[in-house]
Amino acid sequence: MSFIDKLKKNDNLYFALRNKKVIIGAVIFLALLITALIGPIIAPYDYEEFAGAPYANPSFQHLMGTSIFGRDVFSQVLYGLRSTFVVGFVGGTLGTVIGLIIGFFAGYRSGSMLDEILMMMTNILLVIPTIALLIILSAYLPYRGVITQSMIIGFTSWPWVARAVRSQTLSLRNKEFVNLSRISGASTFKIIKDDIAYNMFSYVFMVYILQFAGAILTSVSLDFIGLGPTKGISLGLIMQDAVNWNAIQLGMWWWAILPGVVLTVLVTSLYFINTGLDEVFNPTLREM
Amino acid sequence: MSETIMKIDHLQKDFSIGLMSKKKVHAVNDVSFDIKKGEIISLIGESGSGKTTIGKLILRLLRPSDGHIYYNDKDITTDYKNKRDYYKKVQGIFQDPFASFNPLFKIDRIFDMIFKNFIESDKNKKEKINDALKCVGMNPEFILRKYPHQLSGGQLQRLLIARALIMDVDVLVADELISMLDASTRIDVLNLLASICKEKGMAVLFVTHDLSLGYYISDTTLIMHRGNLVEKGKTSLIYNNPVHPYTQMLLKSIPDIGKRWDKNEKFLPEDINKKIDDFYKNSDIKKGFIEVEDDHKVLFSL
Amino acid sequence: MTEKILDVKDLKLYYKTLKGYVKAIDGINFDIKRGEILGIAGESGCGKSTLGNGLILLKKPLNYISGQANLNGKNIMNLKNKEMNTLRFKDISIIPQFAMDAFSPTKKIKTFISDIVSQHNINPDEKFFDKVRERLDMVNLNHSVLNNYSIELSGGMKQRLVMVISTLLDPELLICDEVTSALDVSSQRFVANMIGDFRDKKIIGSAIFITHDLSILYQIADRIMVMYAGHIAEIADSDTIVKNPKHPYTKALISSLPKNDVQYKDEQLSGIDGTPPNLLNIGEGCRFRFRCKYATDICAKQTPVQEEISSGHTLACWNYKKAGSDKNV
Amino acid sequence: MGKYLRKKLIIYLITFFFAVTLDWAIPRFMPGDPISMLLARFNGLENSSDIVRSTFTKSFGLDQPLITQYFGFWKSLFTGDLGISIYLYPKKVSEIISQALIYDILLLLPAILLSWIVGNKLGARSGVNKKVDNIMMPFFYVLTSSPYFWFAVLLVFFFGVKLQIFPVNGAYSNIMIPGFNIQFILDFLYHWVLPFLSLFMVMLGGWAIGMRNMIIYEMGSNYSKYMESLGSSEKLIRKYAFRNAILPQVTGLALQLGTIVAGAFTTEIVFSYPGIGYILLKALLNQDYFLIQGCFLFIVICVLVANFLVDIVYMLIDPRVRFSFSGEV
Repeated sequence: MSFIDKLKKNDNLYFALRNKKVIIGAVIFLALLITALIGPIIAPYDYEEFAGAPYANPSFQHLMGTSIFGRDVFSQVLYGLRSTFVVGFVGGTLGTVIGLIIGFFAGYRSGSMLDEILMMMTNILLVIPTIALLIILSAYLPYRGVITQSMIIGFTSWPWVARAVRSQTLSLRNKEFVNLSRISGASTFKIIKDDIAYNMFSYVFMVYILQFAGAILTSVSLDFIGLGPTKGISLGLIMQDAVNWNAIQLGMWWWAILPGVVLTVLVTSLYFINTGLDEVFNPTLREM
Repeated sequence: MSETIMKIDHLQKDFSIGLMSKKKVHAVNDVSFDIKKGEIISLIGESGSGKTTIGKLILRLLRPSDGHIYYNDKDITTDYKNKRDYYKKVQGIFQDPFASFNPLFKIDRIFDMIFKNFIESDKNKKEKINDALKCVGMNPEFILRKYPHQLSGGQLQRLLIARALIMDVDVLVADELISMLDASTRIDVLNLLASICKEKGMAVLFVTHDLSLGYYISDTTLIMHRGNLVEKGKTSLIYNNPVHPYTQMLLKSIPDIGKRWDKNEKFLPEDINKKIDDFYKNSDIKKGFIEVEDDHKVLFSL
Repeated sequence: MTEKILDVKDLKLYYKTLKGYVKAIDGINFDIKRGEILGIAGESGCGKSTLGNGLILLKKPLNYISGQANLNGKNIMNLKNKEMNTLRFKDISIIPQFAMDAFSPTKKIKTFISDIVSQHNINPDEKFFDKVRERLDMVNLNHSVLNNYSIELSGGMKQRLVMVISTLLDPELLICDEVTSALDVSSQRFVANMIGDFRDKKIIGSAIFITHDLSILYQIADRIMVMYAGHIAEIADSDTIVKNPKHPYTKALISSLPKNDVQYKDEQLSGIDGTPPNLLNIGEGCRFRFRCKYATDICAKQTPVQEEISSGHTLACWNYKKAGSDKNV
Repeated sequence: MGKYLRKKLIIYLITFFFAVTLDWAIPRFMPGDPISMLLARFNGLENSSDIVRSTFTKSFGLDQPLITQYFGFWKSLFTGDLGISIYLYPKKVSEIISQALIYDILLLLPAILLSWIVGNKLGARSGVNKKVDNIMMPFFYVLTSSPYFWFAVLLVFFFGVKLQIFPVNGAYSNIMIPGFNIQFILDFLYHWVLPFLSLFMVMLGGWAIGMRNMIIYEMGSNYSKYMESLGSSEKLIRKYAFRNAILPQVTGLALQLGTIVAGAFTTEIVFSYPGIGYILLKALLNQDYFLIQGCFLFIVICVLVANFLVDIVYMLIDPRVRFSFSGEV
C-alpha cells in the first residue's frame, strides 16, 4: 500500500493535509514557534542591551530598527515572542483544562445539583467582563511574571469552554455506546475518558487553538494597559513602551508597528488552522 | 411450567419537564408484568409510549420513581449499588448499531470490557469469543480487528448478540434492535435471537414498534399506550382478538403484504384518544386491568 | 396509451468524492404514467433517495453524468438552475425525508407559504389561502397552524403540513421520499392513504413513493420498482412484484418479510446473506452477484440489461429463468 | 417569555452581587497589603487626614468586624459614594467616572452597532459566494487577529503622522471648551474619526467571520434545501438563512462585550481619549485604588445592563424563546 493510500485511510489527516488553510496556518505557526525557541541563539543583542544608535531605521544591522534608547527591536521581539508563546501555552492550556473538567462533569451529571451550580458559576463568569476582573486582580498583585499573567488569564477564560464542552458531553452521553459501557460495568471515570473525552478530541483541539489565540490577545491588552509582567519583556510591553515614548509621532513606526505585525501574523495563523480544521472535521464543509 | 425470573411490579417513572417546574409526565405508569425463563416478550408501542423507558429501567440506566423490579426475587430497585452481579445476567442491545460502538475503538473492545468486568478468568477468552462469533455466523479472524464503521449494521447487532452469548445472560433487553437494519438482514438477526433463546433459555424483552415482527417472534405481547400497559397476553390471542381500542387501531394500521387496507374506511389516527375515552367510560362493570380470557388481560379503566 | 409524465433513459448520477466516483445511480430506465403511483423500494444505499432528490434538485457532490430524465418530454437533467426553478413546485415537487425540520424556525407558516408561492408569480391573497385552508381540512389540520411557527407544531402536524405545502401548486409529479419512515404505525397509514387521495382527487398528477418498506408500497403503489446498489432489479405492478417476483433479489426480499400468519415457532423466514457492495469506483457486472445463489460467470463480466419479459414487467438478470423455476428460495 | 427574562435577571443580579463582593474582597485579602499602601499614599496630600479618616471609616471601616465592613461597602455603593481619587485629588470617583462616560458612549456605541451591522452584511456576502469569500476571508482574519491598540497605532501612523489628515490626540482640541455648539461638535467629530475607525475595523472582522460561518451552516440546512426544491430563488433562501444566522450573532454581541471593552480601553490609551480606559490607565499608573475599584464596578454594571438589553432584543427576534421552547440560558 502506498503512502497516499495509507493517508486516504485516515480521512481526517488526509483532508487536513489537503486543506490550504491548515497548511498555511501550520507552517507560519511552526516557523514562529521555532524562531521563538531558538530566539536567544539568533538574537544579535540582549533585549535590554544598548545595541547601537537610537532612532535607527530598520537595516541589516538592526532588522527592525532600534528604540529611542538604542535597543535592538528585533532582539526584543525575539525574546518577546517567547513570552507570547508561554502565555498562549500556559493560559490556553489552563483555560481549556478547567473548562473541560467543569464542562465534563456538568454535562455528564446534567440535570443534577452539581450541574446547576457549575453552570451558574459559568454563566456568572461569562457575563463578568474578564478584562475588569483581570485589571483588578493584576492591579493588586505587587509582582507579576509572565507565568502569573498566564495563570490569571487561564483562570478567567474557561467559562465558554465549559459551556461548549458541556453541550458536547451532553450529546455524547446520550449515545448508545455510553449505555453499553455502563451495562458492561465500566467505571464513570473510564466512560468519561474513553467514550466522551476521546470522542471530543478534535473538538477540544479546536477549542484549544482558540483559547491559545485568545490568551495571547488578552495578554497584549493587559501589557498595554500597564498590567503586564513587571519584569521581562513581551510583545505587548515593547509596544506599550513605544506608544508611551511617542514612537509614532516621532516617526519610529518600526518600534510601534513591527512587533504587532509579528503578533497579528501569529494569531492569524491560529485562526487559519482553526477554520481549516473545522472544514476537515465537518464533512459538510469539505471541499470536493 | 417455566419459572418467572423477573418481575416488574407497579413500575412508575415520571419525568419533570424543565428543571425548576413541577410539571410531570408519566413516562411509565403503574406497569406490571413477569418475564419467564426462555420467553420472548414483545413490548409494543408507538413513540412516547414509554416502552424504551421500561427497557432502560430494567437495565438500570434510569431509576424508577416508584415500584419495584425483582430479579430472582431480589428487589434490584432497593439494592441499587450492586450492579455488577446484575449486569452479569441482565443485558441489553440498543436500537442504533452504529451508535452502540465507540467509533474510536476496535470491535474487540466490547469483549474486553466484559471479560475485564464480569468474567473472573481470562482463560479460554479467545476460544469463548471465537465460539460465540461462530454461533452468530461471523468470522473471528476477519471481524475483531475492524473498526465499527467498517462493518454493516447487521454485523454490529450480531456482535452484540455474541456478547450476550458469551456472558450467558438470563434476560436480554433488545430495544428496537432491528429497526435500523435492512429488510434483507433483519429477519436473520431475529431468527438468531430466537434460536439462542430457545437453546440457552435466555429471556428476551423485544421492544419494538413493528407489530408484524412482534407477531413473528414473540410468545407474549404487551401493548403500551402513553405510559400505560393497555393489553397483555399470549401473542396469538392479542393479534386475533384485540379488545382495547388502541390495540385494534394498531393492528388495523399494519401494512400487510398481500392484503390491502380498506380504502373506504375512514382512518384518522387522532380519533383514537376519543375512542379510548369512550371505551373507559362505557366499561362500567369492568374496572382496571382485567383478564378477558385465559392469558389475556386488558385495561378497562385508568 | 396513457401519456408518460416522466421517462428516464439510461440515467447516471454519481457522487464525486476525493477517492473517485460513487456510482449511486448507474444507468437506469423507467417511466411513470399519468395518474400512477410508482413505488421505489430498496435497502439503504441502493440509490432510491439519490434518485428522488436528483430528479428535482441536483446538488454537489452529486453529479449528472449521462442519460435523460424527460419530464413531459423535456430532459430536465440539462436544464439550467433558473429554468429548472420554474418547473420545481409546479411540475415536479417533493415531500422530503426531513419534514421535521423543513421549516425555518423564525418564520410563521403563513409567511413561508406566501414567500415561496410568490416565487412562482402567484399572488398569495386571501383567495389563495382559502385553497390552502381547504387542503388543511383534507389532512385534518386546524387552520390556526398558519399563524404558528414550526416550533409550535408536533412532528405529525409538520409532516402533514409539508404534505399540503409541497402539493399546493398541484404538481404533475410528486416525489415522496421516505415520508412514512419516521412516523408511528398509525400515522403511517394516514399519510400513505393521503397520497393516494391526492392522486385520486387529481391534486397531483402522479407520484414516486420511495421507501425501504415494501409492505407500505404494496398498500398504495400501482407499480413497484426494486432497486439494488444503483441498478434496477425489477419493475412490475405491485401484485406481480409481491406474488410473482422473478428477480432473485426481489424474491429473497419478499420472502424475508414477516407475514401476518407466520410465527417463528411454526415457520422460519430467511434473509439474504452478505451486504451490498461498495459503490465507489465499482466496475461492470451484476451488483447482486455476490449474494446471489444463481450467479454465473456472465454476471461478473457484464451488467445485466433491463428487459421487458411481459407487458409492464421489466427486470435485469441473466439467470432469472433458472431462478424462476426454483420454488425454494 | 417572562420566565426567560426572569432567569436572566436572576443571573445578572447574582453576578452583580458576586462582582461587588469581589471588588470589596480583593483589596482586603490580596497579598502585599494594598490598604496600608493606600494609607501611605494619602499621607503626602495636604489637608488629607480628615478626608482619609472619614473615607476609610466609611468604605473600609477597618476597625470594624469584616461583616460590618461588607455591609458598609454596600451602603456606600447605593449612596453613590465610591471614594475619593488620589490622582485627581480631591475629586470624587463617581464624578470622574460620570464625566468620562459620555465619551465612552459616543465612541463605543456607534462603533459596536455599525461594525455589527456592516460585519454581518459582509460576512453574509462572503458566506454565499466562494469568490468573494476567498478574497475577503484573509482580510477579516487579519482584522480580528490584530490587537485593538495595534490597529489604532497603524491608523495613527498613516492618517495622523504620514498623511496628517486627522488629529491623533484627545477628544477635542486643547483650545476648545466643551459645549453644545457647532464648532465644538465638528472638532469633536474630527477627533472622533480615527478612534472610531480603529474599533470599527477590528470588530468588523470578528462579526464577519461569525456571520460567514453561520450562514454557510444555515444555507446547508434542511429548510434551505426544501425551499430550493420548491423552486425558490437563491435570494429568498439567503434572506431566510440570514434571518436565522443573525440570532447567534446577537448572542455573540453580549458575549463579546467584555472583550470589546478591553479593546476600547487600549484604543483610548493610544489616542489619549478621555474615556474610562484612559482614566483607568492613569489610575493604574498612580496606584489610585479607589478609582480602579470604581472603574471595575462601573464596567461590570455597564456590561450587565448591555447584556440585559441584548437579551430583550433576542427575545423579540427568536420565537423559540418567546414560546419558551428553549430553556437554554
